[in-house]
Amino acid sequence: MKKLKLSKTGFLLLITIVMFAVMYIAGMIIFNDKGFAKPQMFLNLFISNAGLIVIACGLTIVMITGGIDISVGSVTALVCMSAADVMENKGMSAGFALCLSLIIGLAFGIVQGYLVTYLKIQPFIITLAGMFFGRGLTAVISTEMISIKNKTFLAWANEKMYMPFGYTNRHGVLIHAYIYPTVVIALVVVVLIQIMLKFTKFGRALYALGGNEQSAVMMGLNVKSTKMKAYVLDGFLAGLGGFLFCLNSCAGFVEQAKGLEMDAISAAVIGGTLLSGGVGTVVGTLFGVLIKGTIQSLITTQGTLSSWWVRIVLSIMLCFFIVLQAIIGGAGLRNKAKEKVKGLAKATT
Amino acid sequence: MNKNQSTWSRITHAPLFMPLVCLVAVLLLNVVQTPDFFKVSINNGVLYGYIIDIINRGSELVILAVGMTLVTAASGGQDISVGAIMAVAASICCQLLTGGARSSSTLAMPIIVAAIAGILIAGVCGAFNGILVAKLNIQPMVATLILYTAGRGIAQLVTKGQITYVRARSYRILGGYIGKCPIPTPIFVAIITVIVMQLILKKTALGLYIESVGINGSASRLVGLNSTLLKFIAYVICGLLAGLAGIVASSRIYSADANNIGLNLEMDAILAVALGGNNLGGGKFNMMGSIIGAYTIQALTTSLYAMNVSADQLPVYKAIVVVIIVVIQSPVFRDKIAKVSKKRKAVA
Amino acid sequence: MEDVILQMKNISKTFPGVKALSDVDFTLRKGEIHALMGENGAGKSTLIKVLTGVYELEQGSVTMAGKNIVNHSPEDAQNNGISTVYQEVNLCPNLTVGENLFIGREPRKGMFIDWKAVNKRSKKLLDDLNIEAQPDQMLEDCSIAVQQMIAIARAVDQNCKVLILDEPTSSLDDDEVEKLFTLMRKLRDAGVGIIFVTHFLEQVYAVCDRITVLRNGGLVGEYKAAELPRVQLVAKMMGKDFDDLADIKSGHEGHVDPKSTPVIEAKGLGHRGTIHPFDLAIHRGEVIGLTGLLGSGRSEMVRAIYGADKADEGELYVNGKKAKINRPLDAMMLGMGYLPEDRKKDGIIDDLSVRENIIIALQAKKGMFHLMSRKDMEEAADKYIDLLQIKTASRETPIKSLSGGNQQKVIIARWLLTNPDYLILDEPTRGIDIGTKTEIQKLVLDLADQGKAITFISSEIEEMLRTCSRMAVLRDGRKVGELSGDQLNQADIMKTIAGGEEGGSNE
Amino acid sequence: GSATSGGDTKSSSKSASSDEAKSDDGGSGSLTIGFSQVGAESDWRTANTESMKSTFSTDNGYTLIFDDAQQKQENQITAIRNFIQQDVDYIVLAPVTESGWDTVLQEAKDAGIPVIIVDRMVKVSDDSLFTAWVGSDFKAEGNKACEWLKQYADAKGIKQSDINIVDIQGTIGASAQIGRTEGLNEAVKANGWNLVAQQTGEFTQAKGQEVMESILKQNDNINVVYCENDNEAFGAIDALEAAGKKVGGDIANGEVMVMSFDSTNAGLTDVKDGKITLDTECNPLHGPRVEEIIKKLEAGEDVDHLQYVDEAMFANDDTVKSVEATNSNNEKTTYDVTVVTDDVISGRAY
Ligand SMILES: Nc1ncnc2c1ncn2[C@@H]1O[C@H](COP(=O)(O)OP(=O)(O)OP(=O)(O)O)[C@@H](O)[C@H]1O
Ligand SMILES: Nc1ncnc2c1ncn2[C@@H]1O[C@H](COP(=O)(O)OP(=O)(O)OP(=O)(O)O)[C@@H](O)[C@H]1O
Ligand SMILES: [Mg+2]
Ligand SMILES: [Mg+2]
Repeated sequence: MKKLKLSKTGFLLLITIVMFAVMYIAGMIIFNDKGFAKPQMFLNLFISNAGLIVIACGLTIVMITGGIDISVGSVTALVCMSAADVMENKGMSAGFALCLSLIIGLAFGIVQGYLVTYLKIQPFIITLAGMFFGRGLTAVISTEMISIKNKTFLAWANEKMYMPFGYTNRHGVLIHAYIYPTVVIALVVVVLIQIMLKFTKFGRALYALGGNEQSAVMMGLNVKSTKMKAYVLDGFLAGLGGFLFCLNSCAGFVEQAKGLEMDAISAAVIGGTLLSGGVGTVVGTLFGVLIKGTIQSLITTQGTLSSWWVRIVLSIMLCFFIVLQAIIGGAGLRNKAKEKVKGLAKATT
Repeated sequence: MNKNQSTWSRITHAPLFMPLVCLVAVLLLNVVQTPDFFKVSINNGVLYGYIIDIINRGSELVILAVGMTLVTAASGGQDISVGAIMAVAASICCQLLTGGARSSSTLAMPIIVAAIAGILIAGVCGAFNGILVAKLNIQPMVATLILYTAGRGIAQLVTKGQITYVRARSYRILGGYIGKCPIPTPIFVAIITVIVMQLILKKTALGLYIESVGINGSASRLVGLNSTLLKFIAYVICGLLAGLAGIVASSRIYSADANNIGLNLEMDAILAVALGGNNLGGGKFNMMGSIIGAYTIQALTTSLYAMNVSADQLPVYKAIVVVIIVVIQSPVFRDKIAKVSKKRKAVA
Repeated sequence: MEDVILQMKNISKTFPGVKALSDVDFTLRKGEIHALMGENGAGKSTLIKVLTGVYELEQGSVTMAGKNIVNHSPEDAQNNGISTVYQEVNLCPNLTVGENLFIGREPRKGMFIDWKAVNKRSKKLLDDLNIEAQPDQMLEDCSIAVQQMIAIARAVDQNCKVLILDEPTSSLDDDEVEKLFTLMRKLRDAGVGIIFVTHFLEQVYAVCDRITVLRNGGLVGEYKAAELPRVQLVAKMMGKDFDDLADIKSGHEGHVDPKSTPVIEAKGLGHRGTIHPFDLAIHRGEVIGLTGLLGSGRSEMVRAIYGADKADEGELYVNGKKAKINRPLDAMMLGMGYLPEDRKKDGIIDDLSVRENIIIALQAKKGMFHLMSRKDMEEAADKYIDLLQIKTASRETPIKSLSGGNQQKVIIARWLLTNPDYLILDEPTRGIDIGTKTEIQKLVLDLADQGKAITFISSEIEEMLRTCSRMAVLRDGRKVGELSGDQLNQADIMKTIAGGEEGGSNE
Repeated sequence: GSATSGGDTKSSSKSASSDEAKSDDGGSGSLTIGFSQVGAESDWRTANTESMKSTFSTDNGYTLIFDDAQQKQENQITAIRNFIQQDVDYIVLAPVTESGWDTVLQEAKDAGIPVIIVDRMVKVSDDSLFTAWVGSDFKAEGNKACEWLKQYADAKGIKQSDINIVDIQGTIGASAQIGRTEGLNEAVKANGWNLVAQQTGEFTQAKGQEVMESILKQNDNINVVYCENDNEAFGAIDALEAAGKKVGGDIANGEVMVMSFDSTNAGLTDVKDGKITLDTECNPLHGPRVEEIIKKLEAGEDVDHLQYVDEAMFANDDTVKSVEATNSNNEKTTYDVTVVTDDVISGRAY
């Protein structure tokens, strides 16, 4: 009789998934007449958040090491602006823009990673500087909006991939649901990173480092190179995520993706990643993003709140989630520990 | 000779040395660009000059940095809602003063009452953060993210989405001048805040308690400290101070602009704490360091304006200077430099 | 003739304000167990850390198998065939036991970790060493002793030429120590060189072939264990002759009046999940010992009394008055003091100075608004640094840069300063050198003479026998008996611990 | 391959069907409007939201689905997708940004939902992606104000080359900033004014004041301050007064003239007090205009693709009675200048 055993990570992940399911189903019931139950509504969650998913995955990796990166929003803006600029003003191809985006991300990752890892500067401050830098540089490239008209790029952005399902309208015609390629990329990233975290030495080293850095050093792990790689990977994903973001918005401008870092951080946290490090999964982060997206979507569907109430309700729901998770997570883990001790006492008598 | 060296090294290793050097460096940079940067004159009966601007405009940041330092020390995390809380306090205060109207030139109640009400509500916001962090053990940045998003919404709710103007002269005192005094009032507010805080830290055990809780909560509990309560207190103080800063900021523009009061100031406040040589992971703290950090940031902003750097590109320079400062302050970097110079000496 | 595998020459190491090592030589031969001995702060751990690259090698040289090597990190050391168990347990609490055993060297299938193999090999390793833990259990759910065993298991499982054990036995019980020794002998016979640090002299003589003694960061000498009598070893460590532990208890007998109101009396006190309801009475002038196997709930019992884990059933009387203890501060106000078992986690406040660590409990008792004057603090700190001979560069040194044993002394000083009526000492002598250990035992008896009540927990039965006037025995979270007077001997205690009818009576 | 083409035919059939659906709805009376608003970042915006809400109220026979995007373009894209799933009859979009709308507007078009843009313009590859646009002509606002200044100087006998003007810009990149700055820059060139400094005040009072303070420390000859909204003007006035300058229209006698845009209630109060000399209106009341368009569309009539709202000019005195300026369509129009009275102020709700 083997009982299902859940680690802290697994337990927090389970809470997140259950909470997401409960909320989404409740939405489907309440707003059924407003189209909330349509499959496309669900897919839209992914379409709108593909970039955020990738960015939040990168952030999850550094958060697992106990670090943080608040520059991702600015990196996204910089990526969008540079991509738009090279395609529209410099006549470069979409492929070049993609490479440039990844290089920008990598550059941020490498510099920030170096400063955090080898000069031991606090990640919050370095990435805060990165945030200023990225945003400022975006303004240096152009203070005016650049919209992207590059044919290849727009083709990438608008390539619909139809699903075999959909909803039947009142004339009995099946309207196929669809997604964009960005969604596929985002999901592939989630799967790859999850595999990396669970099944590679590097992945496990990230957790060890987040659990107790000093111990990780003493256990003979190469903490510096692991940390450095984490930031570089995070930067790379910020670049890629920024490009996906750009495919959704098809424009570059200074104010773009402002506050995206907070969205990414809260998604990761809702998904069960601890800011203190050592705990977290990217699957959880994916659900964190979906939960935030669903909250947004519920508010939009409801559609009668005034501007300030939107903010307030949004935060009330966020608060509800965070507190619920803290209570369930905290209490659940405590109970588990108690049970374990009890079980042990029984086993020994 | 040897003794000289040791005094020198004692000075250079003092906790405030590096932050001070950085502040001085930022200020000196200006002299090259703007020769009369340090000129202070009496203009129109009040002190006038860049330096005065820095000290004056830095007041809110200093007040916030004081609170942020405590929160950081106690909980090892930062309160990112202070900017939004400033807006809440300002809105409450101005709405009370106009008696709910959008604009008014007569006061519906004494300023002191409205200001205290605003500050108290800010304290309540701080208490909310405190409960989440201290009682429910939610990580500070996430816990305060809630008010970070909700705060300006609440402020707008209070002001019904519009800027509330208090068109009475007396409301401008806090952000302007008292009578014929040539020194701007915000400077006094900041100084008084700092003095009160220093007194509290000198005369009570709060500082020691907070450091202890921030370093090792479990051990602190066993020596009889109530770490929940202490973290909570830190957040409440931070909230109250954010409220005070909000009132000052609002008085400067004699109105409550829910969208813009204290916008992005939370990041500057955190930066101030870090530039002051404090560990953002909590534990030991140095209040004066944070204050110097706050003035450094304001000096940087003001100087960049003086150098005609356009505001949207300003972050680039700010980032570069911040990175230089933190790198210079980083012990690892200093060790490396020390080693290199030692080697040089050995070769010579 | 002698197969030297590791040689350190002229090793020096300075920390700000302290010269931790000066010109130390150390030689390790193939297939020997080599004890590294010295008082607290002598530099044993530092020497080890310099060797394994935790600290940078400032001066001196390290040769392994004739080759000069420099380890820049523990990783390098491992690659050079040195595996280490450090003094403070260094594992990751957020990972499973299995992962902690194999992290950094996980068995793989192609690119990916083979989790099945990890679990299987962990299971085998744990079974071989009789460690009571499951591979998929989280490390943070294990007791310190189990964690220490896991750290050892991790180290010995790596195919190493040199194995370093820095006080691995400090939280182990006799059985586990014996297991460890068997293992060490096996490795020695396989040709591994082992460096072993401990403060237990018996253990040194039980397994070691050679002894190197350090004092104050300097080398005293290297000796064959068989040729160095105990007394001389102690003398070399301390730099002076040492009147053997003998009978410190004499002259301290009999101030206890069993009929007086007990200072502390627990009635049916219990904490669900950790300790079953128990009765316990402690009188003034009495030293009561708690004994039992590892994990039998000794710590839990005192934690329930002190309010560290709020008791959820039963009552506690202090001086005959019913007390409500919701949190440690309540207990402190009633005159209790508690030295916790896990120094790193529950004891030291690591960035604070020695001074602040000493006064913090008293200051907490006085309350926030009655800040002690700087002069009072300094006087108090100086008094105890002197009294307990705490080795520290200055009273303003952060406690984290003190050696393990000296940290422990600071924590003891913290509680002595509050002048408690009832003092709980949970493993106060863990990691403390033999000289100081005796000092502490004397201190405990002195305190009892002054009319204080004391609860003393230690894994060393002899130590308990020397200090306690009465002992309570625990098994599986239950108090199963109390022994006093003539019953206080090894045999009776063992019998009660093991269970069985003829043990001590259950009150 | 096949799935894509199959989907294409189906989505086109969907657009046909929802056209039918709309005529069905038309019979039952209530129209559903999805309105995606930028946020509530200014008084102007709040007034704009209010105008829409009161126009498309339930009493008037509409269901309004309001979404606040909190200044984020990505939120607006999401909201529009949401509206499409809700099968709204019309989508009204007040875009956060000008670009980046191709994809989602195409989706709306595929679903057969007409889109009306308000306030800022959108730049799309195909103009048929939206049905109509209603908003302000920011460039014309700038042109008008500058033309007024030119005539004012002439009337007061001030040489154009003696005008030392400071531009406190709006948030860089905002349409209003771009149009108003452009208008000024052209006039500076054309009239030979001396542009002393140009720095953004981010549309706020505090920043306006800070920037003005800094500019005043370096320049002593300023006689006109061109603020790109009212809030900046308030800040600039404070900074000027603190520096001992007198604010007003009498440039020849050392006063510093403040010009502004928006004409909010607070702004007009300052115009009347003479602190702001000219305030060019930026009209937020788009609701009625949008309703007009929707009614026409429901009746099957054609509508103009671009529709500018009427915007007045308010001055402290009647030195200049009217100005002639070109708008973005390159048409010359004459605008009257209104002198602010208490009646004007009390008639201003926002
Ligand atoms: N990181 C550090 N910073 C400053 N001083 C240190 C540091 N680590 C150790 N020391 C000092 O070096 C000396 C030697 O310490 P070490 O830990 O090697 O002693 P030890 O022999 O292992 O003692 P114990 O038996 O108590 O563990 C002590 O005086 C200690 O205060
Ligand atoms: N192998 C184990 N795995 C999990 N939990 C254990 C294990 N051994 C003990 N425990 C539990 O951990 C708790 C703490 O035990 P602890 O070791 O502190 O008890 P103790 O009697 O104070 O022993 P000691 O102080 O010598 O370590 C006990 O409640 C026990 O049930
Ligand atoms: Mg040691
Ligand atoms: Mg114990």
